[in-house]
Amino acid sequence: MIAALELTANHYLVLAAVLFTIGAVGLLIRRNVLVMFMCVELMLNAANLTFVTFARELDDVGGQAIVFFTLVVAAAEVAVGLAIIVAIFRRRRGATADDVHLLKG
Amino acid sequence: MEFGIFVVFAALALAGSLTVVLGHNPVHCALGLVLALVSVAVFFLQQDAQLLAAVQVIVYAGAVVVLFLFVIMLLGVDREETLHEPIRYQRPAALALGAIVLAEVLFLAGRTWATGTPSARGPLEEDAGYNNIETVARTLFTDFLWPFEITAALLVIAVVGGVVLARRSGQPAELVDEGDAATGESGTNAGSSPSERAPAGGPALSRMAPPAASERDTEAAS
Amino acid sequence: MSARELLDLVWLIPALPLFGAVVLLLFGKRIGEPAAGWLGTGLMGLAFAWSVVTFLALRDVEPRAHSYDLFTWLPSGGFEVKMGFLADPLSVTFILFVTGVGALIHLYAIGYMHGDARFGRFFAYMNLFAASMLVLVLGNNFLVTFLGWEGVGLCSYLLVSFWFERNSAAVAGKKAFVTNRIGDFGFMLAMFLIFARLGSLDYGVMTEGADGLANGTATAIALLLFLGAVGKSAQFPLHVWLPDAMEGPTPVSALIHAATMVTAGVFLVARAHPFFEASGSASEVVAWVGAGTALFAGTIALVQPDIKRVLAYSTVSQLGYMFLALGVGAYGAAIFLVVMHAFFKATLFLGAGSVIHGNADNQDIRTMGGLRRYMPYTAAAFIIAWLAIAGIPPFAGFWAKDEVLADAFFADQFGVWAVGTVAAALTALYMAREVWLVFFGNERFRAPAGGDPVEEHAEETPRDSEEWLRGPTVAYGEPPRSPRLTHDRHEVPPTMVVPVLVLAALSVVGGLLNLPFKTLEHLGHWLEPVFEGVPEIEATSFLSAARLSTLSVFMGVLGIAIALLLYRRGLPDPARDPLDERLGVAGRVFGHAWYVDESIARAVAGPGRRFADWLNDGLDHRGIDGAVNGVANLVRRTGGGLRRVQSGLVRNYALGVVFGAAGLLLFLVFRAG
Amino acid sequence: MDEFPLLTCIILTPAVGAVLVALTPARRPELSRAVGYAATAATAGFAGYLLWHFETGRAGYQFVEDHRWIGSLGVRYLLGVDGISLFMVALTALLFPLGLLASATLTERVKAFTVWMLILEASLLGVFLGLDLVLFFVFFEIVLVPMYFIIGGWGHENRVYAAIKFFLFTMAGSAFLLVGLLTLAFLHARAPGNDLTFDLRVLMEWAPGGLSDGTARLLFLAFFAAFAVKVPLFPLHTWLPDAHTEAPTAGSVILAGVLLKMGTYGFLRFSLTLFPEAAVDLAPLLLVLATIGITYGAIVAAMQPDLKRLIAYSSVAHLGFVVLGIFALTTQGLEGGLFTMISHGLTTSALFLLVGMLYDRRHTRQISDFGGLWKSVPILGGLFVATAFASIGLPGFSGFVGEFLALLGTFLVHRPYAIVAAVGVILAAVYLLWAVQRAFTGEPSGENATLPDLGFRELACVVPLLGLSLFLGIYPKPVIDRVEPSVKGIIEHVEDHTDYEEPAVATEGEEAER
Repeated sequence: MIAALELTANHYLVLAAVLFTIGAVGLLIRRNVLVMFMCVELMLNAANLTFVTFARELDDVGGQAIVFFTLVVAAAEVAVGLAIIVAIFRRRRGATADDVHLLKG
Repeated sequence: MEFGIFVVFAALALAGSLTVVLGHNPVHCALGLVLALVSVAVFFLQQDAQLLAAVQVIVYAGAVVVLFLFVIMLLGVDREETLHEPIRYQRPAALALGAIVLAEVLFLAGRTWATGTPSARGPLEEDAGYNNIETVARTLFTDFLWPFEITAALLVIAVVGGVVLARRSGQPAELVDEGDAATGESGTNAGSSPSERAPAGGPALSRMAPPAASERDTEAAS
Repeated sequence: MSARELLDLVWLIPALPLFGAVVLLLFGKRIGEPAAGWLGTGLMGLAFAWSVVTFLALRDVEPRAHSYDLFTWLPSGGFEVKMGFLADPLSVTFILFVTGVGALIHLYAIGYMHGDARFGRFFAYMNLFAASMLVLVLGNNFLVTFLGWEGVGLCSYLLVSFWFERNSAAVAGKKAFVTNRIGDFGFMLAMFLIFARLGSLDYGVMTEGADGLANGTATAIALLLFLGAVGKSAQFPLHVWLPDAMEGPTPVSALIHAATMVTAGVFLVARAHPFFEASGSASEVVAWVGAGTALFAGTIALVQPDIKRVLAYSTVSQLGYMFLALGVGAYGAAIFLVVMHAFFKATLFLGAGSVIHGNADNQDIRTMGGLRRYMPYTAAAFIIAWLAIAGIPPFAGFWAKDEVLADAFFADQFGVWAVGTVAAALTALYMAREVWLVFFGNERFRAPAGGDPVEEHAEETPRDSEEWLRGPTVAYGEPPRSPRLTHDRHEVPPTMVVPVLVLAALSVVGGLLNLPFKTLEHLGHWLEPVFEGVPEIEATSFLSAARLSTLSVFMGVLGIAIALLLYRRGLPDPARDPLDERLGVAGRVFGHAWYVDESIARAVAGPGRRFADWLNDGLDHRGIDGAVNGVANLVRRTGGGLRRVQSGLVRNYALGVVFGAAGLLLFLVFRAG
Repeated sequence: MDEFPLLTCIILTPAVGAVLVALTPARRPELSRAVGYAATAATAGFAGYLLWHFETGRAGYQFVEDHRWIGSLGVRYLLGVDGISLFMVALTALLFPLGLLASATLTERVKAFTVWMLILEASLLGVFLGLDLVLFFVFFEIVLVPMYFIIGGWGHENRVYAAIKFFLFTMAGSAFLLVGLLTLAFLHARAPGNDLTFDLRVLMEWAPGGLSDGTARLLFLAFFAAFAVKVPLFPLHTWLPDAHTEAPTAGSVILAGVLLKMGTYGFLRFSLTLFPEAAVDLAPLLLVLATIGITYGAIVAAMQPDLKRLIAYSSVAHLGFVVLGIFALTTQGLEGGLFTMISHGLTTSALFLLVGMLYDRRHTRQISDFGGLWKSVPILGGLFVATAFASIGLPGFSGFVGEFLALLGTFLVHRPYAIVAAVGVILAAVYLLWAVQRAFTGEPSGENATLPDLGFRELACVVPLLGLSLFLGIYPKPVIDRVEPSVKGIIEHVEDHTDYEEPAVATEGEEAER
């Protein structure tokens, strides 16, 4: 009966959506900058999953190529993000996202 | 069988992501992230995206998460954190919005509003001797050549950025304690820096605009 | 030079004084004291001479009207106005007496204005006035008349406030101009209506087209013109400016506020008689306003202490008579009264001027008396003019006023005739009062009994001394002002006495112009062609005419008798005027000119000013400006509010982003849904 | 037309002058002043030449210059002059030399002042000569900049507020104008067979037929917004008193003499020709605003403590007559309006010059501080009283001719408005003579007694203006003859495109019941 259930693209899409939402909520809830970063990664992954699912669904290799590019972007982002975090931490002990609000209007 | 794998790894992915979001200790979060990434890689495999699965595991799970752990250890923030939330409306709003977005996406997913027309990139499934890596590579270096080169430049920039930021600046950057020494944990906002007066327009115009009242930051509690 | 060519040069008449005005205005100071005066008088004399030539030329020209256009003034689409002059019996009559009396008054003014700092400028304004009056009278269309009309208004402003150091004179000048301006408002609207209906402002077009007009339009035009006339000729309710205009030098009062300018209103109504004939009801209004003003002004003049104020109200009253005549259709009689009035009123004013001049600038008749012994010639002229105005035969006033009342009676306007007759009695009464208080009775200007003698003083009060600045005019209710004692009163120099005597002589012989007998009505025949459309008013019989004459003479004698009874020995106590006491409350009402002027002043000062203040401060400053600044503040405040959105907290921004995403998806949901 | 680009010369001379003055060393103000005089004099010379060679009888545009400017947008460098703009150019060319002459007493930053004045002159001439909507709009906006700096730089105490207010008011108005003219042009371009152009002549022919009533009315209101602020019409006038009071003498002279006419010129040149139907329908609105302006302006003027503010409000009243005349849509009305524009330029500029001279002597503008000036400074007093009477509209001066024709024109078509507006004639006398009485009559006391009278330079500024006003009051024929063909052109244009008929003037005798 488990096998009886047909594995369709929707399953993947639903899962990707859930993952994306968890990432988004995590980003909003957590105050630790690093964890927020991880949540962003999670959201990116959800997007990649969707791309791949549609790549197979629509029989178009372009989807996978795009995933490739998001990977690159994610990597670059993490590199620069963590560098910034290190710079901030060097200035102030244990800063959370709320402490960093010098750019106030 | 196919479906069994999907269910198992879906559960693992969800568990991983939840630990990322709810983990007290950042290290646990990092590990949760690894779990999630790997399960996604499995899904890639299930959907004939072997190259991506490999890249995912190597780049993402391997490099990115390791970098995270490295930074966590470097900064010594691997302590337990209380999930206290200073901004009153932040958490409920986040949950509500998350639910709404999820509901909307699922509702929309039900509608086949996507155009649905096969793009002209070229078929994924060719004949029997189909090789995913070869197909992806061919599209990458033909249709997507130009973006490919740009991402190369992007990576270079990222590296340079990382180096510049992390470099110790000329004079020793003393630890500047803005306002009171209360650590982030105490939750009260760091002493708000006095917002400087609205910059007076040129002297000739100064008496024109009625003097911009230097507004105290209304939120600052202390 | 044929008569027609002579008449083409009619524009010379206003040009001469205009030239004088320009020369004196620019070089007045340099020309110096007497010379400027003689230049002004000379030019007026020349103008008079040329008027006589025009008169003679016009006599042997058939038909008796000659229009000459100098140039096109306002060529605007269908509206075409030329700067043209018309010499016809009406305008020639007016230019004759305007230039004649004007020249005499200029001569008089040389003596009167002796020693004034702005001597030259005075004659410049006088000449400019004469030029404007001549343009007014000679214009061949309403707009040229209006040019002259406003010109005399301007000169009246300049001359009344000539001694502008004195604030009361400045206010009086402004008041005169503004009140005239209200009249001009009516005149302008009349011109618009005339153009809208007749297509042109020319008098020629008017005479033919007037009867074609609908009665309503003709009445509207007539009444609007009459509004202009009321403003200029100081009829009720726009008479308030004339008594105050006495602030000006006496020659000004004589020329402008007695002889010429105030008769401009009469001229206008006479000139526009076709409209009045076409409307009928408008003439009723004119007659009743005239009669009413005559009575109204007569009552006020009874109790005025100031020698010039009495004459001012007397002028308003006499003008009322002229409008009465115009109202009943007796245009000839009205013009005859205008000319006669010019003679005897100018004499009275110049006489009063001599009295003031020789009496150390004191104008309070309650502190004069017995001056005939010191100023015999002035007294003689004054008495002659008094008898004329009182309507005692054979003086000019009798013939003119009698004819007006007779025409009113025979035109079956009995109500108006009755009011006129009563007013005649009042005229005789207040004029007799003035003459008796000034020239006869006890000499009240001597040192008051028992008081210390007032010390010796210079001939006249110095021009800018504090006492002079207070102004000589004595209002009703003021305590009597005793003049500074000088050596005995003296007669005024010949240049002042001669014009007064000449005018007095004219007041005597003037009547010959238009005796009420068929063959002797020279002025009536002379004006015939101008008013040919007007029905002739015939006396029912010689006997009834004689009975009316005796009645009007009786009224005159009655007035004089009452005055004699009250003032035979002058005033025992200057502060108590027997007539005023007998009149009691009525005396006070008359004294304050029925409170007309005061109530207008209070209305303008009170609610008028508050409304203007509200408009300026309330609506303009706070209202509109407030709104403008309000918008500025609104923008600043909203800016301030929005600024707080940038809270600096990264997670707020994240929330915003997700919120945006949710909204976007929501939109897609609806669109897809 | 003949090949000599006269109009471009007229516009360029002051501009070149401005550049030259900019080059003069700041240390030597008299040099920059001299160059300033030379430039304005040259412009006046060209304007005189234009006046001389302007063919009186012709209705169309003369001395037209037509070159491509921005090809892609169909914007052309199109200049032309006709009866309406001729005397505005002449007035501008006359007032600027006098304005500079009057500001000879100015000491600080003479060079900058002269530069701004010359730029102002160039842009003003551009406004009156430009026939391409975009060109007109460009000049219309450029005028704001120099005027802003003149008021803001050399004004009196509260100058910055006044300058900002002036700038924002006009800018807000012209924003609508820009939208309006762009919509018009694009609607025209969209119509089949038309290409994108801003040429007034082309749009003038197309617009009345091509636009639906609703759009025409909206566009009319858009144009109205910009011009109404400039006129200024009743509710939008509060910038004028501030701008006038705070501007330096020369600034006030130009502001009153020419800038206010840009609004009414705009109505005549654009609103009536492009949207005749809307103009006829909305005429009552304009007439009501004009009448309010006349009476309201006069009453409020009486209440002003400051002499310059009083004259500013009197300008609101006078311009009310202009708008009244224009929207009466009769020959007399338009000619009266145009004539009042010219005469107001002369008389009010003279008044401002005199008040400026008073300010140079007494350093105050409050009427209460003056007294007995007619005795202490007879020439200045005499001239002020004469100019006051010219401004009141005494026949014999040009003011009367303008106001009389405007009122007459309005009376023929809209009688009640003319009657109420005619009351303005009385109110004008009230507030001006009251001011004269408070300031000039009475005994001069304290500082008022010992004031120097007018020098030759000052006389040279005022006497020509007053003389011209007197001449035009007596003999206005030359001006009216040159204006009439263009005015008739506009009225025929309005009559062709609407069912409005100018009431035929009653021929003699017969009752012309309309």
